[in-house]
Parts: sequence; C-alpha cells; structure tokens
Amino acid sequence: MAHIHLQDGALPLSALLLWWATAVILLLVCIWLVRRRRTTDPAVITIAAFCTAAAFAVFQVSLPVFGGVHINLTPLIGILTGPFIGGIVVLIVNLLSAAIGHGGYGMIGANLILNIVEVTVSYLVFRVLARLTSSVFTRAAVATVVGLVAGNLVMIGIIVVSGVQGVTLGLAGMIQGLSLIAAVNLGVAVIEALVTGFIVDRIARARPDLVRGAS
Amino acid sequence: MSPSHAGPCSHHTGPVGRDEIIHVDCASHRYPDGSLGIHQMCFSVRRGEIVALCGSNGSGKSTLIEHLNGLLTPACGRVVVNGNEVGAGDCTDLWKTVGVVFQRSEDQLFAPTVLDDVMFGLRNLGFSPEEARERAQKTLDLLGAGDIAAKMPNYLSGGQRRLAAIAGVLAMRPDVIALDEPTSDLDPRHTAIIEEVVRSIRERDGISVVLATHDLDLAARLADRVCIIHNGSIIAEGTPREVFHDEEALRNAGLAPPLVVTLYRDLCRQGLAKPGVFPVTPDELAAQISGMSHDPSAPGNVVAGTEAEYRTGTGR
Amino acid sequence: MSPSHAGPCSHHTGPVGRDEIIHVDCASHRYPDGSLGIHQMCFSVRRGEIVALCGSNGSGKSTLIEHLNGLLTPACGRVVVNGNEVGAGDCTDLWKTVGVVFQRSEDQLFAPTVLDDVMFGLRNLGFSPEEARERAQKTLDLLGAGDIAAKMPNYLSGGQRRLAAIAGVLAMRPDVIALDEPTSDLDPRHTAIIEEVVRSIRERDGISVVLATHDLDLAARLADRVCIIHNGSIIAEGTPREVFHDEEALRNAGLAPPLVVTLYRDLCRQGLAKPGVFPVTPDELAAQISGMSHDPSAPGNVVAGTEAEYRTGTGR
Amino acid sequence: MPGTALSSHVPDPDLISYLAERNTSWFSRASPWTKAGVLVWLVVAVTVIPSLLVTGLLLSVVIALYASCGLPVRRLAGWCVMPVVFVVSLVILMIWSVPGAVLFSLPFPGGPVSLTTGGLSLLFLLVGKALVTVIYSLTFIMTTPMAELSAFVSRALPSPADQIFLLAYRFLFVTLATLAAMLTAIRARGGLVSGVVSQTRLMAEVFGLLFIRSFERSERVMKAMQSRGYRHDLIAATPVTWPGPGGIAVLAIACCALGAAVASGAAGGAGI
Repeated sequence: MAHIHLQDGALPLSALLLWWATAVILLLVCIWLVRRRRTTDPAVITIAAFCTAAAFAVFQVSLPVFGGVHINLTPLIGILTGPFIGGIVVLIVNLLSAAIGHGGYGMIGANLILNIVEVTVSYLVFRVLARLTSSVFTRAAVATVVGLVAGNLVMIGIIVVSGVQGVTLGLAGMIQGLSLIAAVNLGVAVIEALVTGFIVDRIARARPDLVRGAS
Repeated sequence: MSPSHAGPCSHHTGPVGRDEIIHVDCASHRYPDGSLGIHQMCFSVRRGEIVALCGSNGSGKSTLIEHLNGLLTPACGRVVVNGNEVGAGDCTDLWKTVGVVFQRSEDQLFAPTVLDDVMFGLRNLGFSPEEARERAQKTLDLLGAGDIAAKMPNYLSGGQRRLAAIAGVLAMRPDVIALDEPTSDLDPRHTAIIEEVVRSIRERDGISVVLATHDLDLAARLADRVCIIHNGSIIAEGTPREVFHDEEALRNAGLAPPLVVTLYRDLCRQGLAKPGVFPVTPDELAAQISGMSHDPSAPGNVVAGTEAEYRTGTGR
Repeated sequence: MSPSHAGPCSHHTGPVGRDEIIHVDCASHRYPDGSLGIHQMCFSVRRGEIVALCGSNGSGKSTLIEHLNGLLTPACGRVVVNGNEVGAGDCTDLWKTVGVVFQRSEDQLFAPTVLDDVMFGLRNLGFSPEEARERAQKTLDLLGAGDIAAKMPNYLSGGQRRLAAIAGVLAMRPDVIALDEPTSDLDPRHTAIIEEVVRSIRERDGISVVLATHDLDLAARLADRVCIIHNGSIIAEGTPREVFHDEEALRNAGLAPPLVVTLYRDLCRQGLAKPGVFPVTPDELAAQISGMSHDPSAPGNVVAGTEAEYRTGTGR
Repeated sequence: MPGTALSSHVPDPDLISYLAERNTSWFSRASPWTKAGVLVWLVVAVTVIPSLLVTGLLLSVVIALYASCGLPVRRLAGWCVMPVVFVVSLVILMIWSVPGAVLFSLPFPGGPVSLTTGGLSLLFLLVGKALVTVIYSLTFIMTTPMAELSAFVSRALPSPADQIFLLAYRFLFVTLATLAAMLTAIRARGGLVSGVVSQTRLMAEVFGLLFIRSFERSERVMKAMQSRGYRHDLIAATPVTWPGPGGIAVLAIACCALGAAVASGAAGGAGI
C-alpha cells in the first residue's frame, strides 16, 4: 500500500524530473543485469509476465476488510521474482495502473523508486530469514512488513524533498501530516503482511520449486 | 409432453407450476459489452428431474445457469426459485437452494485441501467445524472419492477435480444442482463415473439436476427432458426421443444428432428399421434393428448385457 | 499390418525404417515428482500418414508428443527424427521438423494479434518481417481463418483459437504436426471443421499428423493407424478396424469402444451382422446391416448422403 | 463474453478493450505517438501551471474530447472516484491554515486550524489536475485498438521489458477472468464467511491460487514458445502510424503555448 497516491500535478516539475531520472537509472541497471544473466530464456520472460498480470489483477480487488483495502503485493513480487525482474514487473504494473487512473504518469518515477526499494528489501529479508526460521509464513510476513516500512520511509523522504505544490505547511507540519499517513499505511502493511504470508505459504506448499528455499 | 418450438414468450407466461422448483419466465440478459446472454428465455425445472440444456458453445447455457442461483439477475422477465422471485429481496439465500458446478473445476477449488473446500459451503450454512468436517467426508465417500479428502487440489486429475467440485456443492444438499459441461475434458472412463454420480444424485438424494452440455449422447443417456438452446432462447423441448429426432431444431442450433439417431435414419431409409420409433440409446437402436421379433417396448430385456456394461463404465 | 500387442521393447529395436520420419525406440521418461511419463515406448511415424494416439487422461500421450520435438529428452532409449538422434547435438533444430499444437490453445497464442502469433515461428525460421507476414496471412487464408488475422486472441471462440494455433505451426511447414486433444472442448460443429483441416494438412500439404485423443470416434474417422497407449507404453497398434475391435486392449487401456463397434457387436450377437467385417464408421456399419445385398467393400456408395453430411459439418 | 468487472470504481480492462476495438471516432485515427505526445504535454502542463482557471479549462477540454469520441460518460464518473479519493486523502491534511478568507476553524491542541478559501481552491486545483490526466489517459486507451497500443508500447520499452509487457498485457484478461471465476465460485457457495481473519485468509487463498495458476500457465506458454523456436523476440507486427502534419502542428502549438504561459507566469507571478 505504500504507493504514493499522488496524482499528476501535485509535485513540482523539477522533482518529477529528478525522480524519473533516478528511476530510469535503477531500471536500466535491472534490465542490464537481467540481460547479462540470461539472454533468451523464455522462462524468465513468461514467469515475470504472469507475475505482472496476477499482481495487477489482485490490485483490482478490494479486500472485504475495513471497508475495502487494496493491496499491491510489491513485496510478494520481490519474494517470487527477485529484485531485478521485480523492478521490471513493478514498472509495468505502474504503467498499467496509471493508464486506468491509479497514480499519475508523472508519479511513476517516484513510485518506481519506492517500489524497487520494497521489492529489494523484502527479497533480502526473506532470504536472510531462511537462516533463522523454517516457517515460510513468518519469513514472508516479516519481509513484507520490513519492505513496506522501508517503502514508507522512502515515500516520506520523496514528498518532503519535493514539497507538494501550493502547500505552505512548514517542514515540521508536513512531516507531522505524513507521519499520520505512514501510521495508517503501517496498519495496512500488517494486513498485507498476513495476506502475503498466507499466499507465499500456499504457493510453497503447492509448488515448492517456485519459492526459493521453501522446504 | 410433445416437442414444442417455443414461439413468442407470452405462450409460456403464467403461474408457476406446482412441482416446479425453478421457473424462468421470459428472462433476458445482455452483457455490458453488448453480447447476448439469454433472450426471452422460458425454462423450468421440476422436482427430482434431470433436465439437459443442449446448445453449441456460446448459445447461452452458462448464462442461464448463473441466473438460476442469483449470480446474475435478469434485465427483464423473472426467475422464480422455490416460490421466491429472484431479485425481490428474499433471494439472498438462493445459493442454498441451487448449487452450481462450473465448467472449469480448477477455478472452483480454492481451499488448501479437498476436505477444506467441501467444508466451505457447509461452514457458510452455519455448521460447526466438526459437523462440517464429518458431513464433507461423508459426501466425498458417497461419491467414491473419500481418498482424495486430504489432497491438494493442484495434484488431482481432471476427473478427481470434477468430483471434488461436485462434492462441494452436493454436501450443501441444495434442491437443484446445475452442472456446466461436466464431462467436456474427461476421458470415457471418467465420463462414466460422473454419469453414475449424476444418476445417484437424483435417485439417492432426490435432487433435481440441470445439465448443460453439447454432448447429445450424454444427454440421451441421462436426461428426462432436453431443452435445445440457441442464441439465448430455447428452440425445442421434450424427451430425448422427441427432441433428438427433430432434425430441423438440431440443425438450427448447430448441433449434430447423436450417432444412434444418424444410424437409425440411415437404416430407416434402407427399410431396416421401423420409422416412428425413435431410439436414442444404442440399446434401443439394437432392439429396433433386431426387429419386430422382440417387443420394442421392453428394450432392456433384449440387450441387458450392453446396459450392464454401460453401468460399470467399460462401455461408453 | 496385424494388431500387435507390443511386448518387451527389444521386439521393436532395430534400424529406422526408410519412410519413417520419427522413430521412438524403447524410450522412457519419468517426471521429477516420480510420476511415470512414458515407459519403454516404441513408436514411429511414416511420411504422410495420420497416426492416432489413443489413451485415457494421464496415459502418456502428451509426454510422448513432447519427446517428438525435443521439449523433453528420454532418460533412456532414443528418439530419431529425420535420421538425427534427439539429444545428440543435432537436435536443436527439431522444432523445425515437428510442430506441436498443444491441448490448451489459449496458452499457445501469446502474441497481441493472431497474425503476430502466426508470424512468430516464421521469424524464428529467419524470414523477414514482410515475408513472414505474407506467409502467415496465406496460411490463415488456407485454413479459412483469414478474417481473424487482426484479432486479439482474447476475443476468439474456442474453435477459432484452435485454428489460429494450428496456423502458427502449419505456417512453419514442418514435416510432422502433432495435435494434442484437438477437439476436447469443442462442440460438434467446430470439431468437424478441425477434422477437415487435419485431412487437408495431410492431403494438400503432405504433412504427417500425430493425433492424441481419447475420442475413438474421431480417431476412427481420421486415422490410418491407431496406437493404444496405456501407462506410458503402446499396448496395441494397427488400423482402426483392427484395434477398435480388440476388446481386451481397449478395456486394458480404460477406453470405451466407438459406438459403432458396440452396436456392431450387439448385432452380431443377434445374427444381424456378419462377424469378421469390423466396421468402424457409421457408414460402414450401415452398409454392413443393409447386409449382403450391397457390396461391403464399397460402403461409400451405399450411404453417400451421410458422408456428405459429415463433410459439411452438420453431421458429427 | 461475460464481463469481468471486479468493481465499478476500477475500469474493467475487458470493457476498455471492447470499446477500443470498436471506436471509430476522429481521435481513434490519430497516431499513437501524437496521443502519447499530448499525454506528456498534459502531465507537464498540470505540473507547471498553478492556475485554477487554466486547470478548469483543460479539464473541460479533456471531458469534451472524451464525450466527442462517443465513450460512456456515466461510467467515467465511477472511474474517477478512486483518483479523487487518492488526492483528497493526502491533501486533506495540507489544506489547513492556507492564507485566504477563513471559512471555519477547528480547535486543535497546538492552536486552532482554519479552512480558508485558499485551502479550498488548493483542494479543487489538485483534484482538477489529477482528473485531467486520468480522463485523457482513459480516452487514449479507449480510442486505440489493443493491437496498436501494445505495438506502440512494446516499441517504447527496452527488451526484455517489452517482452514482459506484451505477454503480461495479453494474459491480463485471462488472469482477470480466472480471478472473476474464482470469486463467482465463492459467491455461488454462500460468499465470504464472516470474521476478519477468515475473510483475509480466504482472499489470500484465492490470490495464492491465482499465482499458482499463473505459474502453471507460464510454463505452458513457455513450452509453446520453445516449440516454435523462441529466438527472435516476441514482436508486435501491427504497424504504428507516425504523427501526421496535423498532429505535429497541434503538438508544436501546444508546446509553444505552454512555454509562453510558463514564461509569463514566471514573470508575472502565479497567474489567476
């Protein structure tokens, strides 16, 4: 849920360009690494594509708890595909989301930065936890919470650095307001962690080959 | 009942019959993208009968089925189930009366194990976990699938999946079970098992069955009544004997007559079978050909062996 | 060729026949999860023939097909295609020789439009985009599906999807096309179209066809040779006439004999048909029954009407 | 085809592509490059223009464009709900104590906060800006046939992102239909059991199953690609037209106008 739900027109142009440039560099690194590691392996392409389609489909459903929560499963993408392919997957999910009005086009740059952080952090935490616990559910849930908290910190950083246009709130006031949002997001993160934990657990039981180090 | 080519809908409009558990009255439904679902559809299901809905792909069979348990509501016309009109407030419990087994059973099994899945509907009905578990296991046993209870749906074969999906609906003891293309991707052995299950659902449990299929041979073997559906309306209705010998209706609906009917027609043309008897199963046809030395009204005696073969699933 | 119950594999081991384009020699494959794919499988395809692989779900049909174009390699035994042994370095181009149309055609159409999809294999063969486009369009036209070229696969009916998938393989002009359950989810009208396409692939293009199916009626209508496959091995092989009257082999494989065969057997028992003729299509059976007044070796004359009906797809 | 709408507030991709396939309006004949150019221009414009009046003007132009293409106006209102909620949920915290005439004040521990006309116009401005690009984006995708759109996007992205996009886009509809079928099957057996934990758990089961289904499908697609000699990239051969003289002229004029507006705005303050 740590999508920056800022639509177009909220951030100043200089900030948009800064975040876009950063995101493009991160993406090029992802693409370069994917290309270098496996050049024409259709498995990489197809699995990434179906993760994208499934993640986007899930993003369209509102959970029937707390009046309808949408989850966007970036930590799950990280856990299943790793950080590099995950970066490409979140790019496409963001493009598709912007096309139907969920998040502005200009915001894709900023969203990508924090999504790549979420994907990478969740992936690493999930891998590292394998040494501490054998419970796939726990690993996935903790990885999700840590990933989403990291994403939230990045989000606050991005908004504070950019400043919302026309808002005259001081830095302290801005951070106060954003902390409130972060708190709400944290609540949602707990739900998303449970859901992700269940999903990864389910996948690991049905298809252990798909979750690295599941058994 | 004589074969009736349903004309304008008003012919059917009227009070709900006494033994009718489902009464669809001139219902129409169009999808948001403009494609036709059903159009002035009149259809009914009586207690304890097996009705086959026969039509080609896209003729409206599945749309009709989704109307029967309230997944869709008709844009005009009405659907009356157990005396309650769908969409009139009372119908939120429709899923208790009409159970649906969808065409793709793999999308229907969402719980981690088969037993959990069969328990799902029972828990929604208010059973305690223990009662639900017991009843779910009993239903699976009845279908001869007790051994798959603990399995994950992913690891089931197509036929087992179908049985699990049927168990999930049957456990809830609805008054009607609708099966959408229950045998479309199964081999003859599994088809025979599903056939036997459908028969037992009706005979042992007294549940009405609605069977959507494009396999007319299957319909001929199972159904008491057949409805030919085309472009969202029923264009012919009657017993298999009546409908499957109605060449024109089948041709209009884009369906091929069962093989038995084709053969019978050839044989009549050559004077080897008596016209006007209309066999629909191989047994009846064989009895026909073996001719007039046997009593054609008792075909079971003539080919008892074949019939037995059918029941055990070695025959088709 | 007489029906042969394949015994130990060594019976078949030997040099590749001169007109054999595919020669599978005692090949075995087991999946990582321990389930059996094929076991001591011996199988061959000759130039220009239609071979039907008949078996129940899970008998090993699909596994064998995936061996034919190198998606799988046998753990032991060998697969020789066009004189080259699979897995011996030369087989990377196997996909050019053997085209596979998979059971789920929707998963085989992965490009944005049908034309893009048919072009995919051609581009991989080294055709320029222009040549590929022209050839793809021509193939679609040949199959009578030229009008769906610009469509998205999502919006195709089941039958159109199957045609598009066949076009994608046919455009590449392989020597063999393998079709896995090509009609399992199609209604009779679309089944008839696919049947006609299979005939024309062989007759017009001279391409051998391997047809995996559990529909023995379909196999009886199309195949020159039938292999009954069970538990990963071929347990009977011969012409449809020979194999489909081999009750024991069919029973072992869990298959039901075609309806025509069942009827014929009943009629023989009653002395209404001559034993030892073994009809496999309704035409032949009708000719049989109409008896000895017609020449049984020319069944086409007797029931030309029925045959014509079949071709146009109104019959099944 | 049965619709796969999962919510009236989320545009249904099935309906969008259905409308796109059949749209024959004047705008559907424009080059995707022109349409994309306009999109970029709009994103920049709403970013740099601080004027409520200009934003309102842009919004009316975009709505007029949407309507003139014969697209469903009533559905648009439902689709705009989520973007508005997104904007409001963030900005609601930041519109207090903005300079301007005070409308009302609320007591607050650190001193009262007040809503002013300035704060209210800020809210309208940000909502308006958001809707400009949302509505234009929907117009864009609903007037461009899917084959052309995917060919366009695949040319704009580097490999393998283009490959992943093409496949994901192709199978998005299938995945959504699978998800809808699962949710239908749940409704057919009485819907969701009450209780937050069991509901969350059930939805997780469904999502997990969706991912497993997707993996199985990806394996079948991979086999199909390999068996046709996967080597050349998956391509979208549908031709993508280049901008015509009209399109180039529109873009050029729009850029000049924006440049002039920004220059005058920078010189003369924040405009109206």
